[in-house]
Amino acid sequence: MDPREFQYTFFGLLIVWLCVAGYALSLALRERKLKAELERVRRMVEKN
Amino acid sequence: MTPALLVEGVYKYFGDFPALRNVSFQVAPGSVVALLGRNGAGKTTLLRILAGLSNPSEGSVKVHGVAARNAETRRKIGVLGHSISVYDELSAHENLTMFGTLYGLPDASKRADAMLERVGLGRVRDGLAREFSRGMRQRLAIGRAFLHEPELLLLDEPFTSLDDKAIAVLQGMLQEMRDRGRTIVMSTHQIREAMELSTHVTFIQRGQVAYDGERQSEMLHDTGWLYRTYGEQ
Amino acid sequence: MMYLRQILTIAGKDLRSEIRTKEALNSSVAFSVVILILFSFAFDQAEGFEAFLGGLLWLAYSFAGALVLNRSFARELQNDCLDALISSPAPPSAVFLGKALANYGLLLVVELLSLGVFAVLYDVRLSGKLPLLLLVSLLATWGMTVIGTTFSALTVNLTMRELMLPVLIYPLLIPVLMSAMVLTTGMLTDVPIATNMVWLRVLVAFDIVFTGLAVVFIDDVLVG
Amino acid sequence: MRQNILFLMAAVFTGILVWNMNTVYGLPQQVQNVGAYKIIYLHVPAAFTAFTGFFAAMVASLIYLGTSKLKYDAFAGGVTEVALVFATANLLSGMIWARYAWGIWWTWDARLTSMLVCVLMYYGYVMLRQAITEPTQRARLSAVMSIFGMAGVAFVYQSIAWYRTQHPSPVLGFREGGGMGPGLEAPMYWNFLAMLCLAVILASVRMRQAQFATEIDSLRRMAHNH
Repeated sequence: MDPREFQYTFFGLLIVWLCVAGYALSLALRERKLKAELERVRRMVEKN
Repeated sequence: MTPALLVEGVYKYFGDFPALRNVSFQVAPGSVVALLGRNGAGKTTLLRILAGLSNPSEGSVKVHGVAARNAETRRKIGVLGHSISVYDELSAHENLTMFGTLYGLPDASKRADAMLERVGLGRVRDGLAREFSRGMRQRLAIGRAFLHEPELLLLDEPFTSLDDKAIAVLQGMLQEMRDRGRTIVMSTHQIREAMELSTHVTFIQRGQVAYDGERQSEMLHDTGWLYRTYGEQ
Repeated sequence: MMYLRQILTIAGKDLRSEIRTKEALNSSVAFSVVILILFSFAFDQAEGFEAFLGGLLWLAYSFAGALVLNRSFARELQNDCLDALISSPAPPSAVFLGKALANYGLLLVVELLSLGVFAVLYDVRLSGKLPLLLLVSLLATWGMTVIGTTFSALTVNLTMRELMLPVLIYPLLIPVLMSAMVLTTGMLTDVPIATNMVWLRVLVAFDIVFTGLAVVFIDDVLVG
Repeated sequence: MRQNILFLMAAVFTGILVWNMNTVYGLPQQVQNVGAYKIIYLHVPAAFTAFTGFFAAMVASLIYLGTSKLKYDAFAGGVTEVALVFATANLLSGMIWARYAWGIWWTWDARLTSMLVCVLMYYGYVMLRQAITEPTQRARLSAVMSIFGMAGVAFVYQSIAWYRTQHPSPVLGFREGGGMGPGLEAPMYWNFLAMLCLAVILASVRMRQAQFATEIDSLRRMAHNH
């Protein structure tokens, strides 16, 4: 197999996976941030 | 008799937060209602819904039996909010003529002139609103709200930032409205001024109606009475 | 009848206050002239330069137009005038169409002035081509106006309003600008209009579809 | 619990995608003398998923405007964001293939350009959502934007197609003149299906977060008002 062809195929497919994985990671991070925030605001309301 | 204003089961949500919860009351024609409540209780939200500036999430508002967002209804409503809502780059006369035309008044220009006399701006009718003093701008705003002789007048904190002359003008016009059997709903902090004018009181607390009925004599003399008697502890 | 009077009243008051301050007009015309001058450095005025002329003109128009459109609903923010308009019997679509009409007029004035500068700077002979150019300008500018006015209303309460508007409208304006560019370039290089009919049709379709959408959905934008 | 089910499903669909890649690996190296063509087994499903998402978001936006139920807004917002990810993936993978086949990273071809415009437009949508803090107002305004966006996509696509095109002409069998050859298209459709499911899962995670955000907002208002 032509190594150049293999490289391009590999990276072409990889980039799709990277996009999805990157988004999933950002979702996970946001989830953590939101949960912490929710906890903080809940406590703030309870105190009042 | 159809009530001048009929509010039935109105809810208003901002996201999940209920700013108004099951607000229902009615106002008979010719009454003057003082809408009372603390800051953030939902007075402005309610008034905006009554004025058709915002739709309720649930429930309905009817003015003389017709829905609030109907064009016919809005012709009958006058609104005076926190801000003056007149255009800085237009003259006093142009401002009123423009709103008169939007309301479909047949002789908008003449009506505008008459109203300017009435609020004491007749001599500066061609001056730009931008060049007016604060008090003059406020009187122009009052003129705008009363121009089309509304049958229902909605006022949001009308006395808060007015100067003495504007207060005198406003009180005179409200008095006249009342004498002619028109309906007035006003939210206010200045309980004493509101109490002198009003026939009914609607007290809102945390988005719910806590008291709705005639003005009682206790309210007139003791401003804290309402909060102590009907408010949550 | 009443509806038409309301539209004209609102358009009239917008035009009148703009003519008094000239805020949007001045900045917009000046901006478009600057762009036209800058383009003359960007492109060498040598052979084949004609192929860029249409694109150049419409880029200048659209950049300058954003300044006018930005002011449109922002003008109502001062003193909360929008509340007075919405609580009046004029339906939101009349408010929208009135303001769109005013913007349309202002944009056309800006375009006319820049067209003069353009013709002088780039030595473009316009005689005989004006009717078609006028038609293209009228159609494409209405498309720009409808999208711009709608999104001006959409972003009026945002703090980042001035930054958001261009980001939101330019991608949507691509079909309009592209058609206008092709048509204008074709006209300036004497391509017969018959070959470019399809672009005229795109413009007409765009105007109709988005005017319709705007009138239908403006209630949701203006009344919370 | 619900979260675990979502994660499990995500794992299953990712597994299916990976397994499909195995099938794709076994396919011939070149089809009709085009090399590195296997990129399209993710490239095309990503585009389909993106467009399905944008379209679904428009439908949800219409439903939101009709019903004022915030869950439809959360759906529209989540689905658009996920579709944007797949659209970006489609663009990037397409660019890599263009570099291989044509020797350039970018060309102003109809579908490439439309996809780019699409990405820019919906990026604007996401920005608009972030710029509005009040959930109900955000829902209303972004719903209108979503509807305008979909109409815009249709126009952009059609007009750029008239303007210029260089894209490989119809590839798939359902279009006239298309067809890659026996057994070559099926994995692509399976990939599309799996990717769509993955997108649904990602979007539902995002929707749950939207609920958190709304809850935070309403708690803030409560704290502010009392």
